[in-house]
Amino acid sequence: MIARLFHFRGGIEPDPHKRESSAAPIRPVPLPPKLIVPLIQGSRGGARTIVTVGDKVLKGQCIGEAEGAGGTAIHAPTSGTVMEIDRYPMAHPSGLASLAIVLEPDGEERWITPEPLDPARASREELLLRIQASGIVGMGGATFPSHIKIGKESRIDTLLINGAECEPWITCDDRLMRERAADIVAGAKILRHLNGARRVLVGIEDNKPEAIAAMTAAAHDAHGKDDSGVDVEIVPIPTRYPAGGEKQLIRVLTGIEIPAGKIASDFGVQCFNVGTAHAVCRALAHGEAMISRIVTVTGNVERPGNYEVLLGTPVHHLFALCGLRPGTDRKLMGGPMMGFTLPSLDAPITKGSNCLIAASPELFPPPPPEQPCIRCGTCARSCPIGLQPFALYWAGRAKRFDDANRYHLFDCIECGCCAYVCPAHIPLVDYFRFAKSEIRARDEEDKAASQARARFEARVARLEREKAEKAARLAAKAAETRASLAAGDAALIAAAQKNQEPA
Amino acid sequence: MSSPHIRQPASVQRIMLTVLLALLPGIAVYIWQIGAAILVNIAIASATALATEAFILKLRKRPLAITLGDGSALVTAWLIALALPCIVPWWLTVLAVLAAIAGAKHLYGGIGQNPFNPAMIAYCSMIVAYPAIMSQWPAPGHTDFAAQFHLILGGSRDIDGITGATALDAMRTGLRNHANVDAILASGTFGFAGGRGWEWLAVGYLLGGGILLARRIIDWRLPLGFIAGLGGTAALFWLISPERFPSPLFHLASGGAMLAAFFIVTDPVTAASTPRGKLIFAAGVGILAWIVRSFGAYPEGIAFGVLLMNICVPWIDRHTQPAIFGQQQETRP
Amino acid sequence: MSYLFVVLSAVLVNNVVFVRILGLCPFMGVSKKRDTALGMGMATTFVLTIASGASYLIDHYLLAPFDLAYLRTLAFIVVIAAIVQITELVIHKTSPLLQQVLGIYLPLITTNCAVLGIPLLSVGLGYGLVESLLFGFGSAAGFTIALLLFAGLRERLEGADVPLPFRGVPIAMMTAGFMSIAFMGFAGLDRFH
Amino acid sequence: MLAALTVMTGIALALGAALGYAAVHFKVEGNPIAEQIDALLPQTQCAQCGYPGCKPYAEAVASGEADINLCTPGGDDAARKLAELLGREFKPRGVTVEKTKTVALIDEQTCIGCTLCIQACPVDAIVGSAKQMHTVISRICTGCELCLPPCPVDCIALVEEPRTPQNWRWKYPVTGLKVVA
Repeated sequence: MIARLFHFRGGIEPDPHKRESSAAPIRPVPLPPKLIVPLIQGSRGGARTIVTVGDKVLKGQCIGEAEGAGGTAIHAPTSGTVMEIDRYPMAHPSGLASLAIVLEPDGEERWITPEPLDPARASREELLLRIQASGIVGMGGATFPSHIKIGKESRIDTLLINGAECEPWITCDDRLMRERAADIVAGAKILRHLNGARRVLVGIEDNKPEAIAAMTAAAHDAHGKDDSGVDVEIVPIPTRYPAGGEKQLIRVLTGIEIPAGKIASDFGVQCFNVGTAHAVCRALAHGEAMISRIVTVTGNVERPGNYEVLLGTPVHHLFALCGLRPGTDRKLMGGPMMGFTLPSLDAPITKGSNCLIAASPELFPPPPPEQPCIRCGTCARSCPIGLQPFALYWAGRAKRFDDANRYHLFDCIECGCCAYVCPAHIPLVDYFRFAKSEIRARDEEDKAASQARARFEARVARLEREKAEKAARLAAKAAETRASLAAGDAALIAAAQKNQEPA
Repeated sequence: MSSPHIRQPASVQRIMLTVLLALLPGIAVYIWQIGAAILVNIAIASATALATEAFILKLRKRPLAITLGDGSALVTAWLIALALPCIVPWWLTVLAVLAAIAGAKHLYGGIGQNPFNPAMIAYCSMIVAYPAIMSQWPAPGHTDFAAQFHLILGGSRDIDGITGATALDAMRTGLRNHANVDAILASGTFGFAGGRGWEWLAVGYLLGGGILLARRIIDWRLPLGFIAGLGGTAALFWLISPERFPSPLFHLASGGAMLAAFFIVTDPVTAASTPRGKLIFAAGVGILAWIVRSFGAYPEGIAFGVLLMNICVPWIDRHTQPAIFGQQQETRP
Repeated sequence: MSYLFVVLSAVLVNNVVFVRILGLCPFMGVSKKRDTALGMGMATTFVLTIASGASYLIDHYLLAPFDLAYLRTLAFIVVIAAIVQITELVIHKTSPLLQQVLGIYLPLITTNCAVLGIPLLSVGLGYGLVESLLFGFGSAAGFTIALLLFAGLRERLEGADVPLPFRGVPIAMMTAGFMSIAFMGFAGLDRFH
Repeated sequence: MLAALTVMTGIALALGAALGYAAVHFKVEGNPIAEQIDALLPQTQCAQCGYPGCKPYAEAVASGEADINLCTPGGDDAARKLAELLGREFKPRGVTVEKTKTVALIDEQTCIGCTLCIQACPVDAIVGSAKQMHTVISRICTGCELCLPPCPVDCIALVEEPRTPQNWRWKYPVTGLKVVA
């Protein structure tokens, strides 16, 4: 048993709004007319396409190989024909386009022959390769490639499975745990097998009693089924946003605080989302690559709920399915705390998309006008990192980026707690995002400048060297000529003297 | 629009309204013990503050409703009225509020951006400019409204008996003349702790401060730091030489100590903002207030203490940044 | 004790900037950033301490014996200007570190009227050599403290929505004025014994 | 009068001698300030300042030979930074830097492989050899435009760097305060 739970600083308790979507079971989605599968779906690199336009592909067939060690493979979500490979708008706050493979489903859903891999028999390398080849990334939203995390060669003491789901409105992990607890537990066991942790803890916020019950039962069923002797332990944790943030969950369950820029593995902890554990189980035990995920569709819609969505399904297809109610003024991807407004409804669902919310002014009132900051410190009390958001705000506002760095801007996880509580209604997170991208751009510029400086100096040095060499060559040649001339002169003089003698 | 898409119902207006409400017990005691003239002063100060703020906002073409409605100008106005003697002529109150709202607040861009506490700028500029008027308070027990109102209208100030020195002033003058603390305290202007009537005023402010603390409008570190700074320094010297230095209780119950502890050093805009910084800031105000009270040329030192510490705030904040997530514990084996 | 009072009085009660209103040019000019303020403060402290001592020696051993008090200002200007120049050259050569810290501020100090004002005041107050040195040092320390605190405030003001006509130097002057009012709180402290 | 003259002359002579001595004995070589100036320049090596690169310009500024506002890519921003560093009066350049970065792009159909642009490039960002098609390594290109004039067939153009989700930036939040009611 886990001895005690720890607290993290700050945090907020917003209205959960989970009921709307958590009541109905996970439903399938009819095939959309076309699927747009982006090439980049992991945070450490994308895929290189291995199909060409016109190719027929089977469901689950690899259509993009992982590019480099950190790349993430992509697979055909259904059987059909590759229509085009072109730039499409992405589910990203910028709405910018990037490369995607467009697939026209043939409606037959013909699977590629699955090749399950028994974790007990396969070697570690084989398992890691399979996880990468199956395109598995963190499904909590960060899309960090799982094979890199689990492949870390550090001694792992604790494996955490994140079922906290702290953001309001989102219930996809909740439903997944209720309905597919056995697969999650099996996935957790595979992950434990890979990192050799001594204990496995599943943190679930205590506002999800059904999920806790289902997971406890599944963990109980799995008891003694393998020879590891490590059981999966289900730990209810207090409901407090952002308890589901990786670092916050690690803090709550183990008491360890992972500083910014450090990774949990170095502290003997690894944390995976329940969706990721589920995907690992499907990939190894069933040989199914990651081609779908559970997405919560909620907010101002007729039929809110959770859907099993093929990756690449355009967002408008899902909203059409759920029935948008009138009065919807924008659509959010992700939760209300950290999600973003979708610039285009043509954007596809990707591996990290967990929730779609139709927002109306009634459900999500527009923010009241921004007032000046009075440094009341409410934001500092709510910050789970213990930052001073108002200090960062003043620094960002004054464009004093050195100060922003000093006040640990890059430790900010953009959880939104500060903006949520701010009595002056300042969009604090917007200022932080602005400052962060500005600092990043500046660093890039500095790097480019020093590179240019080095290249310029190298060039000047080279040109000078060449000039010097040329001069040396010329000098040598001149000396030679002079020498030969001198020799010639001597001969001439000698000849002249000879000629003089008879006279 | 970007995240977060939900917000807690909270507003600056609500904070300011709570502060005004918390001042009411103090004002009630003021009326009872010192004089109802304070109401006239509050009215003058409030009207001037709102008019000045409206005029400046109009001049800068800024939306009137949000800023004027946030109540911050009223808080400043009330604090000025409570800090000045209630029998100052009306024009002095107007000048003080102008200095605060136009000078200390809006020159820096309005609420939230001023480095100096506006009410204290008002108080200090007035005490520097009009030291004589600023040290005349109603004599203890003389709460006659008509007489006080006459003075506010600008009546002759030479009438003996109506005006008098405060307890702090009396103590200072006494000590300068090498009198003993106990002998000074026996002279009549004093009550059981501070100036007669003033101790009750302190209790009134304390009550209001309790409300603010309970509603989490103010951080407990600020009043605590101030009380510790002022009381602690006073206690130290009082223990060394009780004849030459009055007791910490006297210091805390006299003058504006309690008003400052809960309503002035707690101004979030101009106080230090880190947890440790708040303690240092408030304690600094207390210590400086004691120094100025004991050795300086002015009878009340809190206002100068506040301004001096305001100057130090950027420096304090910079050097008292709290440890953030992951900084407290080092790597685990 | 009286030495301590000389220093304290120079630092706080008669702060060179806020009470004597001397040295405003560098006070406004070099207070935009904290680190430059620190550099300027240190350079001023260095020069002012030396200048006070040197001025005392010149006054006491050259001007006074020949009854040339009316040449004081002239002589002090010459001496201080030369001291600054020599100091700069010496530092440049001998201490790269100090040069890094003080380097670009040293030439600016020649135009700091506090450097002339403090030795003149010190002679007027009838200070001896040690007192002159302490008075120079204390005044410069007061200058440094004022500069540092002011730089902090100005950095904070950068984010403020100051009305357009008041941006930059005007609001800085206002701020200096308010700081001056705050420092008036120390009035009377130096007369208390 | 005589005493005054003697004393002042004495002081002046003594100090003059001291200064002269110091000037001779404490002379230092090298100019670390040029390095600091160079660090503030954008390193496009575009030579628009009239010097053959950023470093030479930095040296010229340090020696007082060049003005501080000659850098076109750096614009007013760079001039202001230089003014701050050197304690000089800021002189507007009259150019505000447009923030979108541009890079050279060779139209590979038109390129005749003359290598003139390769010789012009200050950062060796163009590859190719005689009679072969050339190309720009856009990662290294500084957008200095020095390759444009030598090209005999005008096949080089400056294009904006494409915006991708990777290099996209968040905008400065628009505050509600500035809105006039």
